[in-house]
Order: sequence, then C-alpha cells, then structure tokens
Amino acid sequence: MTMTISPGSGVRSLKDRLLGRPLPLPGEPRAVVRLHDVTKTYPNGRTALRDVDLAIPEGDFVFLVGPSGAGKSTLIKLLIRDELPSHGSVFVDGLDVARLPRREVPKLRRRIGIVFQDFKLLPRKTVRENVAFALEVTGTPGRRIRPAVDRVLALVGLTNQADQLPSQLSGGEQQRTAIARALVHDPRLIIADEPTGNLDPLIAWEIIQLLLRINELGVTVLMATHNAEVVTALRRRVVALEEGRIVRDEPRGAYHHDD
Amino acid sequence: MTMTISPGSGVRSLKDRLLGRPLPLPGEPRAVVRLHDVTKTYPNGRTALRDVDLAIPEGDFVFLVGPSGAGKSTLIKLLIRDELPSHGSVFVDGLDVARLPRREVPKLRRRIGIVFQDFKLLPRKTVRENVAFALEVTGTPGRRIRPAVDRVLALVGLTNQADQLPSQLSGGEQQRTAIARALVHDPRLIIADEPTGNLDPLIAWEIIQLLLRINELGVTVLMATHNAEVVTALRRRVVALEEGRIVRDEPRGAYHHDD
Amino acid sequence: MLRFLAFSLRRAWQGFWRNALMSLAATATMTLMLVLLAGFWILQAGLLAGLEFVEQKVEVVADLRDDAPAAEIDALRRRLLAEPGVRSVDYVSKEEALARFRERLAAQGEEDLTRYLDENPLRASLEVKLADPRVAGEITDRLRNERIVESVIDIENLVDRVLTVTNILRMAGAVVLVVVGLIVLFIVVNTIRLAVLARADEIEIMRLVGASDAFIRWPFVFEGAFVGLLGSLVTLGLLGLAAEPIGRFLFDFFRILPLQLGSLARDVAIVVLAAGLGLGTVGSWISVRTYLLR
Amino acid sequence: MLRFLAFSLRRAWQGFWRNALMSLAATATMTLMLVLLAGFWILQAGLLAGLEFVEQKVEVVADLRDDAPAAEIDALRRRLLAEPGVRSVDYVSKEEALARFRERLAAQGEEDLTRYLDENPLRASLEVKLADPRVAGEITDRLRNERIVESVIDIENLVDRVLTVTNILRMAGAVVLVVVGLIVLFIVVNTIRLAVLARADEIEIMRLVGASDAFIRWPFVFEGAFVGLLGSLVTLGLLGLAAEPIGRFLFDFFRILPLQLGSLARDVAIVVLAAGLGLGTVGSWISVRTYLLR
Ligand SMILES: Nc1ncnc2c1ncn2[C@@H]1O[C@H](COP(=O)(O)OP(=O)(O)OP(=O)(O)O)[C@@H](O)[C@H]1O
Ligand SMILES: Nc1ncnc2c1ncn2[C@@H]1O[C@H](COP(=O)(O)OP(=O)(O)OP(=O)(O)O)[C@@H](O)[C@H]1O
Ligand SMILES: [Mg+2]
Ligand SMILES: [Mg+2]
Repeated sequence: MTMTISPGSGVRSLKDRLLGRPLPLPGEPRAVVRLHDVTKTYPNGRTALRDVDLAIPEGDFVFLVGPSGAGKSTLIKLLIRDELPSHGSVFVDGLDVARLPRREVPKLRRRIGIVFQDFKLLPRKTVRENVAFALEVTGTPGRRIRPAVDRVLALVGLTNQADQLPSQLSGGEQQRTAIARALVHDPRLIIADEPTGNLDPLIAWEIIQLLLRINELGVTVLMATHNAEVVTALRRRVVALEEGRIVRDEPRGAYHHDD
Repeated sequence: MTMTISPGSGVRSLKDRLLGRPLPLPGEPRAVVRLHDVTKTYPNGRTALRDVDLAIPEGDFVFLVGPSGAGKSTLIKLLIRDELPSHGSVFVDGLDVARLPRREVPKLRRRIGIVFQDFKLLPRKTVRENVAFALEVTGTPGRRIRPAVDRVLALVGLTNQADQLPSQLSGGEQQRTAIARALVHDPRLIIADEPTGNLDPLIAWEIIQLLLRINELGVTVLMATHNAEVVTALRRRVVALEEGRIVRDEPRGAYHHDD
Repeated sequence: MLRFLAFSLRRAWQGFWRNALMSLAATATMTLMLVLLAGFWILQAGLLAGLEFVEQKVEVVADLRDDAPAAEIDALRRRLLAEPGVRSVDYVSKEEALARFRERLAAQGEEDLTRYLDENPLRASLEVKLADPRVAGEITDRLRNERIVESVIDIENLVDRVLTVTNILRMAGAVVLVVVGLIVLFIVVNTIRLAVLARADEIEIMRLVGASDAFIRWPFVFEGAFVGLLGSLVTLGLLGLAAEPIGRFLFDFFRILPLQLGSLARDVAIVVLAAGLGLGTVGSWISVRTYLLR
Repeated sequence: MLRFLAFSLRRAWQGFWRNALMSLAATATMTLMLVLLAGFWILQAGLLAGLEFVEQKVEVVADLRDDAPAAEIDALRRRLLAEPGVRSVDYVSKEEALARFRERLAAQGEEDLTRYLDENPLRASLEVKLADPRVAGEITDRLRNERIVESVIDIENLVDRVLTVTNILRMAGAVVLVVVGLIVLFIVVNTIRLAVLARADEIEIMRLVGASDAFIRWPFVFEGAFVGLLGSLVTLGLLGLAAEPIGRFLFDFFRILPLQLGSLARDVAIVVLAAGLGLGTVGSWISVRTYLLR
C-alpha cells in the first residue's frame, strides 16, 4: 500500500485547481460527475477524502479501486448527497450537489441508479416489490411498473425468486436484487458500490457484461470494486484511491496489487 | 454450470449411505462436521440442499464453493442450527445438531466462530463493543475480555477504528469486525461465509493467511467463498455445491469457472 | 395527483397489514385512549349539566306582609319578572306555605309540630327563581326595599357557597379533561413514534432511491389516520353498546334529559372521531418529520 | 452468578441510555399510566371512606314514653350496647330534642315555629348508632317490643336505599379501578413490546453468537424493571408535590381523616412501586419471550 501518485492525475488536478474551473471547457465532452478539490472529514475527525479532483465525462465506464477504507464509498456518498463534502464542490449531471436545496435532492437521486454496498433492501417486501418500490415512490404510473420490473429481474436472473423475501435469498441473490433496483428506472448514471462482492465469478461476469452493455447505450457507469480480475481484463478507466487521495487515474488501467 | 460429479466424492457418499454410519470408524480422524444424507427444503418449497453427505475431520481447511444460490449459506445455517434439516442428520463436534434440545443450542454456537455473510453487527455498538459482546453474553469474566478483544482487533487491523460505530466503517472494515468477533473466543471450528467478499485483494489475502495460521494451530476452518484466486492458489480441500448437491470434493482442489 | 393519492393509500394499507402486530397494538392503544377521553368528556358534560341543575335551584324568597294587597303583589311579581337573570316568580299563599312545611317535615321524618299550632304562623311569599345565580344579591336588596315585603331570607352566603363549589367543580372538570387529553395525546403520539421508529430503515431507503418527501410522508400519515379512524370506530362501537347504561347513569346522577343526551352523543362522536383522526394524522406527521429533516 | 448479575445490570443500563429516546418515551408512558392508576386508587379509597362515613350515619331512633323511668331506660341502653352491630347508644332528653330541632330549622333557614309552642311536644329518645347498617331492621323490631318505647321511626327503607347506593358505588369503583388497571397493563406492556421490537436484531445476534436465554432475557427484564422503577419514582414525586391539595380534597369531599390519609399514602406508594416494577418486569419478560421461543 505505497503511495504511487501517477503523474497524469497529479497534473490534471493541479491544472483544474489553478484555473478553479469546475465546469468543462467548450468542446470537452460534458462531465456527468465532477469533483473539485473535495475533502471529506467525518464528524468524528476521520478524513476519508483529501483534495480529490475527478471528472467523469458522459458515457464513461470507470472503475474506482483502492484498499479497504480508502474512501470509495465516501466518494459515492458525496455523489448522491448522502454526505456533504467538508470542502470543495461536487457536480452530478449539472447539479451542484453540495448546494442543492433539500427538496431538490430526490431529483438528483432519481437520475442515478445506485447499488449499495450493503444492498439496503426492505426486509418486509419481496424481490419484485423491492424493485418496483423504486418506481412507485418516484411516481411512475402503475401500468408501466410491472413490465419494467419483470424485464430487469430477467436481466439479473431473478425471475424465479421474484416472490421471495430478502431473508429468503442467498447473498448473491440479494446483491442482484439491489442491482435490479438500480437499473429499473433507466438512469443516465449508474453508481455501483462493490456490486459483485457476493457473486460467484460467473454471475459477476454476467453483471459486468450487463453494465458494459448498458454503458454502450450511453449510460455512464462508476463502479467501486475489489474484483482485480474484472478490472484487469477489461482495460477500462481506473481511478485508484488510497488513504483518501487519488493516486492513479489511467484510461486503460489494471488492478495493481497495492490497490 | 454443468453437473460434474467427481467420482471420489460420489463413491464416498455412496459408501456412507449404504452403511448408514454417521460416526467415524475407529482410527479415522474425528470428524468435527458430519452431514449425513441432508436435505433442506424451505417452507416456501425451495429445496436448497439435496442428499448432502459431508465429513470434515478435525484440523481440516475446507473451501465451500459454488454458484450464487447453490446452498452454501444454507449448509452453514444447518451447522449452527439457524435452520433445521428437512431430512438427514447433522453432527458438529459430536453434538447431534438437529436433535439438540433448545437450551443446548448456545453451547453449540459457542464452540464455533461464525462470520456471517451479512456481518450481523449491532448498529448501536462500537467495533470494540461488538467484538466484546460475543464474550460478554457467553459469561466471560470482565478482566479477560479487554485483552482478548484488543488482540483480535490488532489481528484484523482495526485498532484505529475500535471506537467507531458500524455505520462509520467502510464495508471491508465491517467485514473485518465480523471476523474479529468470530475469532475472539478461540473457537475450535471457524465457519466463515464469504469473509472476503468486501475486502480488497491485499486484505483478503491477509485474512486468509490469518485463517491458515489459526488452522495450523489445529482449528478446523470451513469457508464459503467465491474468491477463485485464493482457492486456486492454496490447493486445499474444495467442496463444490451446485443446485444443492455436492458435485465435487477434492483434497487439493481449485476454483473452476463453472462453480 | 390522483395517482399519488392512490399510491399513498395503497402503501398505507400495505404498511398497516405488513406490520400487523404493531399496527394493531397502536390501534388498541388508540382505542383505549379514546375510550378514556370519551369517558371523561361524558363525565364532564354530566357534571356541567348537574351543576346547571343545582344552580337553577337557587331562589330568593321574599316573605310578604300579611296585609299586602293582591294588586301590589302582582305588580311586584311582574316587575321582578322583567329583571335580567330572573327565570320565574311564584306566589306562595300562607296555606300553601304551611302545607309545604308539613310535607318537608314528614319527608325528613321529623315530628309534625304544626298540629300543636292554633293559627298559621307562616307568611305568604314570592319565590324568585333565578336563571343566573349571580344576581341573587341584587334581587335580595331590591326586595328588601319593597314596602309589602316583610323580610327576605339572606341566601347570599348560600349562593356564594354554591357558586364557589360549582365553579371549582367546573374548573376541576375542565382541568381533568385537559390533563386526560394531554395524556391521550402523548401516549398516542408516542405509540405511533415507536411504530415509525421500527421502520426507520424503510424511510432511509425511500430517501436514497429518490422518493420525494411527500411520497415518504403521506403513506405514513394515511396509515396514522387509518389507525386513528379504526380506533375511533371501535371506540364509538363500544360506546354504542354501552349507551343505555351510560344514559341511565347520566339521567339518574346528573339529571341530564334525553334531549340533552342526543346532543351529548353527537358531541362525543365528533370528539372521538376528530381526536382519533387528528391524533393519528398529526402523530405520524410528527414522527416522520424527524426523519425527513435530516 | 454475581458476574451474570453485574453483566445484566450493566447491559440494562447501557440499553436504556443507548436507546434513550425510546427508553424515555417508555418511561414517560409508564409515569402517565401510573399517575392514572394512582389517581383512581386514591379516588376509590376516598369513595370507600366516604361510603363508610355515610353508612355510619345510619341510626335507629326510638322515641320513649314520657313516663319511662330512668332506670329502665338505662337498662335498655345497656342491653342495646351488647347487641352485635351496635356502635353506640345515646340518650337524648326532651329539652335536648327541642334544642336540636331549633338548630336544625335555623340551619335550613326555616321559620322558628317552636316559639309559638306552649309546651315541649318532643319526646326523649335513644339514638342507636350502628356499626353495621344491616342490623337496622332487627334492632327496630326489638325496640318496638319494648314497653318504654313509644314509637320507632321506620328507617328500613332508608337503610336499604343507602346500602343499595353504597354497594353500587363500591362495585362501580372497583370495576373502574380494574378497568383502569387493565388499560395501564395493556398500554405499558404494549409500549415495552414496541421498544423491544425495535431491537429484535440485537436479540437475533445474541442468539447467533451463542448467548444463552438467560443472558438475553435478563438485561431486557432489568431494563424494563428500570423503566418501571424510574416511572414509579417520578410518579411518587409528582404525587408528593400534589399531596397537600389531594389531602385537602379527600378530607373535604370524602371526610377522610389525616390518620387514614397516612395509610392511604403508604398504600398508594406500595401500589405505584409494585405496579411500576411489576409491569416493567413482566412486560419485558413477555416481550422478549416471543423472540426466545422461536
Ligand atoms: N460515518 C462515518 N463516520 C466516521 N468515519 C467514517 C464514516 N464512514 C466511513 N468512515 C471512515 O472513513 C474511511 C473511508 O471509508 P469508506 O467507506 O469510504 O471506505 P471504502 O473505500 O468504501 O472501503 P471498503 O472497500 O472497505 O468498502 C474509513 O476508514 C472509515 O472508517
Ligand atoms: N429462508 C429461505 N426461504 C426460502 N428460500 C431460501 C431461504 N434461504 C435461502 N433460500 C433459497 O435457497 C437457495 C440457496 O440459498 P443459499 O443462501 O444457501 O445460497 P448460497 O450458496 O449461499 O448463495 P450466495 O453465494 O449467493 O450467498 C437460494 O435459491 C435461496 O433463494
Ligand atoms: Mg465501501
Ligand atoms: Mg450465501
């Protein structure tokens, strides 16, 4: 776990910082996610992110890697305004997340599909209901819910488990339910926190293939993961965090063993 | 996910079944875990295990692999009597688990260290308290608790996070807390359900090393995992489940991609 | 809007039954508390009616000179009737007074002393019944200055005492009712808060998947309203079953007339329904608010 | 064992404060309910004392012949005192009777008719006060057969009516107290159940790490007992603050004497403490049981 600051990322964030310019230059592809000089210190004094600068253009597929406790989940929480940055600014899909008025927060979250590291399923609802829930509470008309839910459940291979409660699912099935819920409202940005942690390699690959296919349709994907095999095989953009700093940002990266 | 029944396991379970003998022959090493002809059908009709025969001798280190939903967690739940088998018998450390009177169940669980797939941490207790909890509720004298807890927290690398609540931990830190709790009372059998799912490869390896070291001290380890790299590298015994059946049981196995 | 309403109601209904144990516990608490509230409301209404009855009994009695001419008595009577606070003025002749005195003695089991009398020593009198007992003093003074009035029994003391007692009782009744109301408020809101607390996860998840505050709040509020409504209906059912003995009790004890009973029943029904719905709604609103504000 | 106790108490204490909001809500509910219970207990005690007071007023009065010799009167008096159910027998002379009669008339604001009398028409009498109003009929009959007794006022009807009313009131008081007790029981157990329900996860985890039932149950039971104890103490504190007005009210309204007040206060303290501790303990025992049985 040595500090290997790759020159590329260092230079870029320095430039950004000097110009103090969170918005993209004309001609640059629109950045769906843009963090500018972000620091996050939790109330108990633990600093999870330090001076993070990051831009993810529309249509990108980004792996967020780094050791346990590096700040990956914290970064994701900032994007969905589950936490507020202590310093710096966060833009998602053009919205200034940190300065968003409270009542606008749902709007932000509806544009994003989120897979939580701890699934966050409702224990008293079946798989189908959990997935439908994300549509219902955002006001989707009833007749459109059923087909959409059935489609994503088939996509993640849970058609047979549709009427089981989370407590009656295997760990992997719970994770796939969480993924299905994140996909069901066709979000323009998908943020997945360790979406394959509980999956066997085969299903993990299928989920990744799924995310890749969705990405090809123009959806931006940000995925925090420890799955070295997948990261290395795909050669997509890799952002590596370590002790709260971006230590590497490569357009066609691999998973290094010190991540 | 084809059915590849390895001849070795088939023959052994057949022999066992013909002789109807759940207890070991004299001279055979004592089996810490022994499943005989176990079938588990959940109340909703889903059969998670079918005719499973398995013996784990004392001091073994066993990987339990198989695709998501194969029945790994169900098998583990049978061992700690979180569920009862629909058919067949389960012996753990000489106790007939399925027929154990209710008030003897704590005795069984105290002999085992369990890492749950979903951690099962108490949200209102700190890391230290969560780990100490397992000792307190089993009646360990107060003065022995503190040193034991500090030792395992150091072992899993959580000394700095000792006073944080689970909600203030990263996913990997939560998982390490769960592991620390399973180790703290020096169990003779450790059952870990996907203990490295949320860990980066480095820490995952450290945890495995830890389990190996503990195993060398004579503690039996049963570990359900999808971590192909670890399984393949270690060449330990691998039991593979598929759709509730044991399809492979190799003394020096690897992780096959159809698991 | 209609879809939102349908969604909220459906979710409320599901929420109620999926946590059936908790919902029914909350409903039972609500019912008990409403019964308590209704019981005290009824007692308070009975007390008020009873006190009014007592106060209406207050009268000023003016003994008349034996030589007072009938015409003057009648004129005085009419003048008194025109006074504010006077309900009725009755003329009691000497004979009537004696007859009544005998009755009273008999009723009290006393010796009938009147049979030892040679002539009727009692006076004719004017009995002034008051609508408002507070004018007693004034009426007494005015009567004392009348020529044909021999004497007026000084009841000011008595009136004061009655008024003091009834005012104290009225105030005590109101205080008890308010206290009971607060207890009911607290217990019900508390119960609902505990029920919502057990579902904090659900609220958290709704927020994270992008539900707006309205979508989170209203199903809970409707669920609370539902609990309140159910509690009210059960309470009204129970009160309906007990209506007859309650009515008899109120009549015997507080002299509430059947006519008043009807309006009391209506009041109680309104109070129970309003309290049930109001408490359920406001209780869940408050309970959910805690989570939405974060 | 001692370690177990220490552990359970520590856990209970922690459990109380870690869910402070919920614990305080439960305590507040407990307090309110105990105040309710204590209030009704006091009212019931007052009612009982008041009824006893009324019943003690029941007396049989035997008018004596004017020619009855003092010796015989005294003999009769002593015989009556020996009867069971008789509390005291007082001799009232003719003069005393007249004096009392005058007083009564005056008190009622009636005309003093006695001044028109030539001689004292009243009789001397024996007033038999009863400890047990049920013997009134029997005593009356016996007195009627005495030679020196002129007449006995027939009070059987009155006694029956008093007894009916007091019995109904006694029963009503007991029923109300039991109902209030059940309400309190239900609400408190319900509140504790909701509080435990919110911690089902904790119980589940304890079971999975091998805690025996005792280790799971007792911290919760102690926590419930703690809630009960705290609720009781707060309740007693409140009652202590309100002791003076309560005492005055009881004295004025129900004629409870200061001596009886002391024992009532003791009773109430015992009831409040016992109910608080009992309900807290039993409530959490029941609530936890649900989870342990699975
Ligand atoms: N709410 C919180 N309060 C205090 N500290 C926190 C909180 N959440 C996270 N932390 C700390 O911040 C650091 C970063 O946590 P984070 O969850 O972002 O890590 P991560 O990269 O997602 O790790 P993992 O791969 O294990 O999930 C950790 O050391 C953690 O202990
Ligand atoms: N309580 C339950 N009721 C009904 N079905 C259940 C229950 N628990 C598990 N199942 C079903 O049994 C099957 C086996 O589940 P199990 O949790 O044992 O799988 P697993 O091998 O641990 O999978 P994973 O690797 O995803 O954790 C799954 O299909 C699941 O849906
Ligand atoms: Mg994380
Ligand atoms: Mg599993």
